[in-house]
Amino acid sequence: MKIGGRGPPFPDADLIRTLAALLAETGLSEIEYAVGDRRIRVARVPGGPNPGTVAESPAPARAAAVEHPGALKAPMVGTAYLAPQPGHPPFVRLGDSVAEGQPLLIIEAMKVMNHIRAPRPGRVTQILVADAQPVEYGAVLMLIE
Amino acid sequence: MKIGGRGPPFPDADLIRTLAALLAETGLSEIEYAVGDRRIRVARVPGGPNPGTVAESPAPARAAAVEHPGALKAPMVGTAYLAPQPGHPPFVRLGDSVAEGQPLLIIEAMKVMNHIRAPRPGRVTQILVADAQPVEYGAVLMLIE
Amino acid sequence: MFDKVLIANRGEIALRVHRACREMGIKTVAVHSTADANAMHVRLADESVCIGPPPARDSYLNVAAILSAAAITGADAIHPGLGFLAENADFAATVEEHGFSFIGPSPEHIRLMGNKVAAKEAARRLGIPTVPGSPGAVRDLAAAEASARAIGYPVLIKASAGGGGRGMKVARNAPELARLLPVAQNEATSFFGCGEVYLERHLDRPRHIEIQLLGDGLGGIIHLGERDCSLQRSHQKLLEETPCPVLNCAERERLTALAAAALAELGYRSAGTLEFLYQDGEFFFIEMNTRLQVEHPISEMVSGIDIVREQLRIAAGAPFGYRQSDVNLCGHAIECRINAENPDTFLPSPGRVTDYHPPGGLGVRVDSALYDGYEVPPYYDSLISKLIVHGKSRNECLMRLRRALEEYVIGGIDTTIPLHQRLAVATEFIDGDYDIHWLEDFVSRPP
Amino acid sequence: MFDKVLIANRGEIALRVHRACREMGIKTVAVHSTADANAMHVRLADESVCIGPPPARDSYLNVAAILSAAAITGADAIHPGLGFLAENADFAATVEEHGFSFIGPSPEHIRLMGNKVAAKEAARRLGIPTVPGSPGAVRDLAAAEASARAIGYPVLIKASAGGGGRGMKVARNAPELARLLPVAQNEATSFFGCGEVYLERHLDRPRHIEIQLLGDGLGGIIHLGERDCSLQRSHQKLLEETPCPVLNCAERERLTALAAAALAELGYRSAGTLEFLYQDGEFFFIEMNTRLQVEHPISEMVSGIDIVREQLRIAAGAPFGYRQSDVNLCGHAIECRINAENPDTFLPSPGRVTDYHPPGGLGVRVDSALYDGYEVPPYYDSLISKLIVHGKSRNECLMRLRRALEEYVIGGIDTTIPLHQRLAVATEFIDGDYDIHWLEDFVSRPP
Repeated sequence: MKIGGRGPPFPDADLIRTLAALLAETGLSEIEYAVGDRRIRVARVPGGPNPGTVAESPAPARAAAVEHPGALKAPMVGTAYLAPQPGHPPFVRLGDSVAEGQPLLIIEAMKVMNHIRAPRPGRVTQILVADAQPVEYGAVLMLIE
Repeated sequence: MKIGGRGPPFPDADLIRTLAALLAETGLSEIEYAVGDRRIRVARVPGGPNPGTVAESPAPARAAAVEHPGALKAPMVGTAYLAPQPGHPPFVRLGDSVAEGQPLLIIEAMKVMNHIRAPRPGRVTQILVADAQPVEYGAVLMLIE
Repeated sequence: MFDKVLIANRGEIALRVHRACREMGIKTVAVHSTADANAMHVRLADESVCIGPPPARDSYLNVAAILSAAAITGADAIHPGLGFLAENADFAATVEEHGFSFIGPSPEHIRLMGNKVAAKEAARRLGIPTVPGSPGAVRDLAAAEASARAIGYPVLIKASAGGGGRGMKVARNAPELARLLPVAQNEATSFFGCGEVYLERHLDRPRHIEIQLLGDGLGGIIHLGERDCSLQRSHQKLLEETPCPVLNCAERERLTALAAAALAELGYRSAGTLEFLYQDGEFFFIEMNTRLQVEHPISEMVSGIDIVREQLRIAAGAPFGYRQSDVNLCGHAIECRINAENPDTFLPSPGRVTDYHPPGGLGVRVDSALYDGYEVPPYYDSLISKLIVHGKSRNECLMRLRRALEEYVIGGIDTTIPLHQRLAVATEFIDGDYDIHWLEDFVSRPP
Repeated sequence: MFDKVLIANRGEIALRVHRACREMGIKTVAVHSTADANAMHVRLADESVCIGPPPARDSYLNVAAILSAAAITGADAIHPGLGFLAENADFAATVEEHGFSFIGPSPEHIRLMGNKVAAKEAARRLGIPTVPGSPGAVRDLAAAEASARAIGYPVLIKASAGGGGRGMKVARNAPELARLLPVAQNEATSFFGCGEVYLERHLDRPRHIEIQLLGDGLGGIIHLGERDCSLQRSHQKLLEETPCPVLNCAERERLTALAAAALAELGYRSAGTLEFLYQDGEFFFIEMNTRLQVEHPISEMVSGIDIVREQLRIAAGAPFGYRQSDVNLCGHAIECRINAENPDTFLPSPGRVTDYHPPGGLGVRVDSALYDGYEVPPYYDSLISKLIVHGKSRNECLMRLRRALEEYVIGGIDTTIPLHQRLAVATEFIDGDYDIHWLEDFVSRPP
């Protein structure tokens, strides 16, 4: 997806967090990301602090995530919300264990709030979407392992 | 070269002889050759009479000839003549031994008859041009080995 | 003018709309199915959103997904392209209800012309001739004969409950009508369980001629002349040309004036096309397309008017910047629809394009979303390129067409290029001597 | 009309001539060096003949080889393209002596215009203004002042024996002339060993404007308006447009009428161009090109006239099929010369083209012999493509240009596309506010 439309003010802390998590996951040293006239670059020097898991393989994260058996994909186009209300705590956090059917996030489409639920029990090992961000069909939202 | 211009009456016996020689040389069973609206196909059934040498390699003959150390190439565009006068015997025949400087053929360009001579002594192992046929720059005329 | 337009389509027409937007400084949003993630319109658009899986009903026909994509990207208008949702009145209405501009006609006009019966009634009301027929069923020979006299021979006897051509009979005069009426009634009874028949004028060798129109929605109408789209196979147009090679000036003026007056009366907005059958100097309305058409480029080539730009301008409320008298139709234009199909069997040929080299030079336009390495997906229609050529005369145009077809390279898949090459040298085509049945016969001849 | 034309050139112009022949039903013979065996014009021509090794002097400039190729293929005419032998009067004469038609002007006219001094004299005789100057050397201040008054200030003081700009001084008025004349004379003495100087009108910010003409060789002349070719770098045109964005109608009419009258007087045959410097409402003839020009397509786009077709028709003795009053110049056209060069350093970039995708759609024309996998040889000039766009207005044309440049993909080698992209959004260019020096300054600015 390349979306350059209205979004939260830039720079977006959640986006940076997502990119930081991707850096860790993939073992990359740098990610540069541009949307329209917005551009963000995150980097981590080799040997620096790495709060995430050490990547087993340096393959592209998104592509890997799409193939991942635990990938939770967006069933529709819309805007993702990680919390039930603005200002409330999120439905789930990284590392949480979730039960089948537990709400994980909301996708708003056509003014309707669609609750996206866990298809099976597991642990949230990646959150690949930021709050209040647009998502397209098939985008990987989280990994539940 | 693809030349479809005025030439000797079609079908051209010399062209057929040249193609027959190429068939033999290359071990092909068939050559089809089209220039403009003129088309010629020569074929020889496997095991049929083969007056030429048996090809050591079935690689494309022209390409091979261009690389051949004994290749005599046309130094100019023009019309090749294998005999000094129409009706006369040719300068050389297949298998002839030739001395350095011996005339091998004529290329007529701009009304001038240019004698093409043997660059070194050797034996004429291939004649790749037919009498009164146009030749372009760099075309392989004969092999002298 | 709009800031950002969402293009609710795919393929060459999505690229066509993108180009028009780009040339007006409008940002574009491409929406696409997962099968089209690498499509040209997606690559060139400012933004893109995947809206669903390959089946069109879940992506390109998915109204909720398209409107969500428009919302999340902040688009202010939606261009439907052609096909898919372009003639869906409910979609047009929903787009407007959600606060986006719909780049096309009003939902009412789409709905009116979407109903064939209502469209014909509207046409008659607006003074446009339709194929003459009996007002209802003809009960007996006397009624049939009276009706046939009014309609004019030859007449077609059709079963009221019929369809698919079954039970139809052609009567060329009164004795034939007398002989065939009971036969048709009997066949109607045995095929459809009802012997009721009606009459219609029979056109045995009509041409398909259509008028390209633009309306500003305020009664202003511009026409861009006619297109001859008679070269059809299985009701699919294969090659179109403008002007029609057999229409004379008086016929052209009469038809275009009639069409323009009718749309002015309707207060029609955006691009639209009135389609007619033409035979023996008479025109009969068949339907109206309330959208951009595949063959719109040939009208652009002769008029110099960018139809998609006009659609965008009209949707944004801008008035025409010119009058009918400023429109000069110059020269001749032909479009070849190049499909990913076997040119002999017409079997679809999706797959990877291994070589791609479009023709160039003077008077040649290519509208195509193909590129070297592109994978033609098997899910959508087979149109992959439109080759459009323009010349000062029909002969120059034909010569240029042959030259351009000779240069066009599309490797890896079958295309209809070889068929167009045969067509471009066919005597009847060169002479303009063809009707809507001719191509079916031509393609069945041995190559 | 000719049966078979030999095209004595290479690259895009050989393809251009091939296309015109093809569209007239004329067979083509491509000649090529060994380096161009896989070139597009060779692949598309009906016949091809290798005429020599890569160096142009042994192949494309090899008159004997070209005439032999014409003889062995039975061609009846030779089109020289542009560059190489196109303005070689001896070649034109030899072609005709050997019984072929030369598709171009008479050898006499090529010879006349090939001599700069004779050309200017001819122009003056034909009533065309040239840059005014002193009739000869000016010996002293009194003579210089008299001459300067006649010429008009500012004047350029130039060394008679000079060259390369050395020893030139600009005097804006009489006191400056009095001060600078002895300085210039002294410098002339020290640089060139001779103190003799002469005066010429100084043009500090001229535009390069040229008129495209066609003559039938019988006194009939058609002009296709002007082209502004001021965007030059190292005397190489980079982008041309028509009409010139600053010329007014009266100036245009005056200049085109003057040019057409002069060529009518000469009895000129074929395509030709009169080049002028333009400043402050005045035109000064600089030279005439007696051949097709690289930038001819923009005149074709606005006039609808195929200049190469006209050359072929004229060479075959056909009269014009129209009059000047039938020529309507519509809209605006721009050509970008795309060179295989680094867009910053202008270093040549020969090599293999790994991706090739030209832009398409309405109003876009590409004249290029490139294809995916083509190897740009290092032996010839670096022009690999001409992108030509046409629009109803200059603004539409500029928007379309940006859109087309954005779509154009040429991979594997450096090209000037990025420079054209910068140019297409440069304020001075958009405003039409440029002269022949502007581009040099623009390219030296940091990108």
